[in-house]
Amino acid sequence: MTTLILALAVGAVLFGIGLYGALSQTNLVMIMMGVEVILGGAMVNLVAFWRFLHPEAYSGQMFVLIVMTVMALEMAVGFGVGTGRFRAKGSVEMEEAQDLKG
Amino acid sequence: MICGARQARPNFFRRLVARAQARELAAFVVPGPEAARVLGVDLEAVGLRISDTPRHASVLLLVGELPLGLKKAAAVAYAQMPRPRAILTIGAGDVSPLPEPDVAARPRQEEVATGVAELRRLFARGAFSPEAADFDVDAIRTQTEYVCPMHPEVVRREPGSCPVCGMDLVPREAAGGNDHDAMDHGGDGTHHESMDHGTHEHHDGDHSSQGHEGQDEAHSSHVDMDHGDRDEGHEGMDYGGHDQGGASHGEHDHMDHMGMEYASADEGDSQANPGGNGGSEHGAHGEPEGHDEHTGMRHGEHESHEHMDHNGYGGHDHGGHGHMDHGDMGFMSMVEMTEGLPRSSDGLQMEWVEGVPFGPLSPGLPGGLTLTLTLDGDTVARAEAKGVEGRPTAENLAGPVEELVDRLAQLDPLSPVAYRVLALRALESGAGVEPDESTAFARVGALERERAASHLGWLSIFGRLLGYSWLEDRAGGLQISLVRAANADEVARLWVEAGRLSRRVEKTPLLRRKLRGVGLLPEGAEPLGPVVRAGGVATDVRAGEEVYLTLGFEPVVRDGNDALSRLTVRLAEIEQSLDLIQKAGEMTVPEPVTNGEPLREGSATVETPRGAATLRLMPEEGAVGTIELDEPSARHLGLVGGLVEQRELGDALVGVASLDLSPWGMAR
Amino acid sequence: MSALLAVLMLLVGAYLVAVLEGWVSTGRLRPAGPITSGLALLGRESVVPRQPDRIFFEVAPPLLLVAALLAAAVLPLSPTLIFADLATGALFVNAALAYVMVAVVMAGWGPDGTYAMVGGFRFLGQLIAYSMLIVMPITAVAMRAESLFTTEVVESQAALPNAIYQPVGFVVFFVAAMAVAFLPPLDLPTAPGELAGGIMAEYTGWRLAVMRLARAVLVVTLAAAISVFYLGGWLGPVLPPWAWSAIKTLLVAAAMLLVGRYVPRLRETHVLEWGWKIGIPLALLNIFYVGVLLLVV
Amino acid sequence: MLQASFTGFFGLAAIWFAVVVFRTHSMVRSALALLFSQAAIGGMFLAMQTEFLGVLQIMMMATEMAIMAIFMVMYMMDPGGLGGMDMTHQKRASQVVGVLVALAALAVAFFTSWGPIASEVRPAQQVHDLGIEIMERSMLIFETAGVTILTAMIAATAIAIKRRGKE
Repeated sequence: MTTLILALAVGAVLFGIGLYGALSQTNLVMIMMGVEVILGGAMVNLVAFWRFLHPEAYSGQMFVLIVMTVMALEMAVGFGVGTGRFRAKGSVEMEEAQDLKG
Repeated sequence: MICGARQARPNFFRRLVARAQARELAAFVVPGPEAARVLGVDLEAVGLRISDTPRHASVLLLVGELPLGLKKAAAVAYAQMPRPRAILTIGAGDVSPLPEPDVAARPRQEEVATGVAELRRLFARGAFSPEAADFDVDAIRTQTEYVCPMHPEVVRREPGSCPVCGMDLVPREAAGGNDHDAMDHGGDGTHHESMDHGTHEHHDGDHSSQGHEGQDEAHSSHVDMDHGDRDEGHEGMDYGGHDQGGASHGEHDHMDHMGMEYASADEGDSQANPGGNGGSEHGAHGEPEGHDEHTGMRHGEHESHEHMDHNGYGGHDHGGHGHMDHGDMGFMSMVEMTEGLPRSSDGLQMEWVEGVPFGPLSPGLPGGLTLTLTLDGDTVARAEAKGVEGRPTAENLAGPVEELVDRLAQLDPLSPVAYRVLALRALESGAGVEPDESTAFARVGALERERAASHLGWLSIFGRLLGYSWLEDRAGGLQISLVRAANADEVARLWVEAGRLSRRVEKTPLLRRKLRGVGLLPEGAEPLGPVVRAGGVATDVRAGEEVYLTLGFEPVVRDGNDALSRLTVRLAEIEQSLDLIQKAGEMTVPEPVTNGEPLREGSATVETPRGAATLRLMPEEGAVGTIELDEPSARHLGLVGGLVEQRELGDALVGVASLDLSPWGMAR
Repeated sequence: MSALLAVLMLLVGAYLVAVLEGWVSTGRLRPAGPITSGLALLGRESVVPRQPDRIFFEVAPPLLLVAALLAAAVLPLSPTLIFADLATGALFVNAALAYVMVAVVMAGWGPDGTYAMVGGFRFLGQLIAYSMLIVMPITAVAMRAESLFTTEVVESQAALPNAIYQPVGFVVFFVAAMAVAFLPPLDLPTAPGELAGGIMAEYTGWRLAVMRLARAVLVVTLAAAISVFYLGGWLGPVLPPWAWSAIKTLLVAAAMLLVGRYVPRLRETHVLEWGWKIGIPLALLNIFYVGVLLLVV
Repeated sequence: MLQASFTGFFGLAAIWFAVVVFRTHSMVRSALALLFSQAAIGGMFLAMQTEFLGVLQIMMMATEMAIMAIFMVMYMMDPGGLGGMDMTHQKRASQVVGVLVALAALAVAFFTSWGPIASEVRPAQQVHDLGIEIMERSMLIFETAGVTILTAMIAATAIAIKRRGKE
């Protein structure tokens, strides 16, 4: 039980930190880092649930694999957009992305 | 005791280490290994390992008479070599500002061998010594100037804030700081000094942590502490090409230094007194070994001041921007900040580092050649090349006629014979005499021997640059045996080997792929010698000399105009030259044939290994008055820029090397 | 006990590789060379550049060493002579080797020197070009063994070593291994002629000693990996298993060291181009081919 | 107990590095801090006997974060963070949000009654089973993920490359 709670706690804290980062950073890449931390927290929870609640159901691990894929996806797309914007505007700062507002 | 002994009391372990070090001598050669080979000295044979960087060398090896520029560079390189270190000279005279050499040998193989053996003994005995002196000369210092990160035109001697935008000015090494860089490391004292004050004030807390180190040195202990503290902060302070300095500083949770690094630059003693650096080395990550290690380490830190000069430049760009501080100037738009900065061709700028010096002691280039590159990541954005500094110019060649030949011959140690012949011909054309058949043949032999040797030497350097160690060794060995060759028969033997070499090189896998298309010359470029012949143009002075024609000379021509074709041209010319030597039979340069006539105006052109060189002599009351000398390398110098820009670093270097510039043939 | 022996063997291997390297570079075979040069380095002062990223600068050499050691930990010298026989051994090798790259990048960034920085960036730039060529061939090997246990991978080659069973994978992996160990002609991060040592240029004294040791261990590890994945590791007649592993590993290491002497360094553009356009398709093809063999044969 | 302590250790490491990511001014450092944070998460997986995922995580993150570092160096003009310029906005708000969410999640973690705790799992068996799972029951999901990431990569490249005809 202790391990489960421990892991969940870690996951929760990571989630909080990541959220703070994603919200507070002005640089695209730093925001992506925030998201990565959030996903990391999520993965910890998933693994903890799988291991301590349903080790027989491998869809739990499957889920984690999918999350990893999502992380890679997020990187690929994020950097794609970032590079495009960097070419166009010479910066990936959110403060300078006001023109993206609707 | 050797001149660069490490400060420590010898004990059993140290004696053991010293003996090991004596067996593992790694030499950093100034101006470069090729200089030794030209003198017919084989360094590998006497058991010296040639090191690419002074950082990994234990012996500074000076070959031949060095001009001031190279001596300075050598001093910086020496300062960068970790102790214990020694100096060995081969045929070099006065080496100041360097300390007295431990062993001085004359340029003969056996003397060098004995010299190295002697050096090993000295090393084994005196590698560690309590009274080791410190090495500190002006050559390893530079001026700091303060520049506004956003307005490069604003440059001040004193720290302060920019009159235009009010931002703090950022320190950087003054231009010309690169003049005395060994390889990439420039001397830098002031840069460090300028930091001391602020960090000093902010490190009082650390005194206790380093005090006990201080106790070990009786009087200087207090100084030690201060300097230690300074350096601790100083690490965080400076403006590196990519400034993690500031970051590590930030990690040390004294962010409040941000404003302090522009403190007064008047504390020269911190440069002179290495003590504190040891202190800081200790404070930084407590070496367990106590005092001895400490004294060793302090020199370590001390030398680290002469290090990474160019980052002052890169820093001026990056660090500069990094420096502006969000707090007091509202949001700083990165777009605005990056405006006016040079952009790379693809619009995606990687780390932009200005003024990275390759040379004068860069391993892949002929010693003395300085290539100053502006790097965008690993792409070359801008480049300028520079020859040896302090080399005699045409003016100080004027003088009595008798010495002219020798003076000219000393001009370029890489091709003395060609210059000697050049002088002889000029004099003769002035005197209106023609050398007889045998003399002419002898000169041809000598010239061609030098050409072949020079090409082989180039091949060896080129192999080093390409990371093709077999070629490096083989070509170097051939060059040495050719320089030593006494008569035409030995040359005949070498001719066979040279043939094998070139066949082997032509067949080397990947070599063609690597060289093809590299170093293409722009339209309208007018190179000389092998470079132009590699462009499919049969331009060769020799083709117009009947001596050569009687020997059945045909200029070697290849198409492609790139590094590959230059390589093949030179390979072919090596064989051709060796063949010509055998036909000529003689290989000596006789004294000038004069008919006692007073010197009249004369001029001559000789095909040196690097292309046609022209000399014009104007007499002035019996002596040589004015001299006009037109050298190939000086012409080729202008081609460098076009070769390297927007090239990947490695390709750029290959392109430059393929020109076979002689750093001695272009200093003006 | 066996774990201890495995470590011991690894260190001996590293020593022999160091001897080999000296022999290749200087042409003189000096069995005691590594000892003296090691002592000499320890006795020299270790200079710290003027404004390093101190953490990176200090961490990089040990990290390189640790990464190499971790990769070696799952490679068996004999059925019993293995430090840790993981259920994910083959994958673990990849994971450990990935940190070689991290260490090199740190070493390039840490000393705050342009030469080192360019070296680090070069290695990072080639990342996909070679790391994919490490992963994919190992995948094919694991497919044949139907297991990620390195021991089972070896046993799966009892009939026929993978070098013959899937030669394409073998070649690709060999080249990629040389790129990971930045051995000539793929020594772009160090590039002695161009960058005067690149990532190693700023390290001196004992730090340099650690760096060189790490490099030697890395070479041994990769050689061992090749012999385990493709040359049937300990399998062989007459001699005891560990001897076979040792012989194969050393031969592979010698080959890796010798190639570079007779070939010029590759251009960075070529490394990238060939890695992407030739290497990766080949590796995929190899996987497909092995799959077909497994299903049909 | 051993398991709990290991999990806790790696958990703390993960958290600490995650904090460093947003504390340091050096971009390269934050990228590598994130790498080590993720690697520590992989360590937690290992501690929780999820061997395959752990190793996979450790491996993938090394590559991912290194790439992130190189992009940082490219985008930022002060990758070393010398200037220590503050690159955050709405700091207060985000801190509050972060803390609140974390607390909420913690509350859930502590006050939910998670049913019975499962016993040991065998890694060796696990890798095999996971493979079966991927290739049988979840095959569709897995393939979908694969195709998706491929599409995304192509799309990203398409966005990133230089426009034809422009300058």
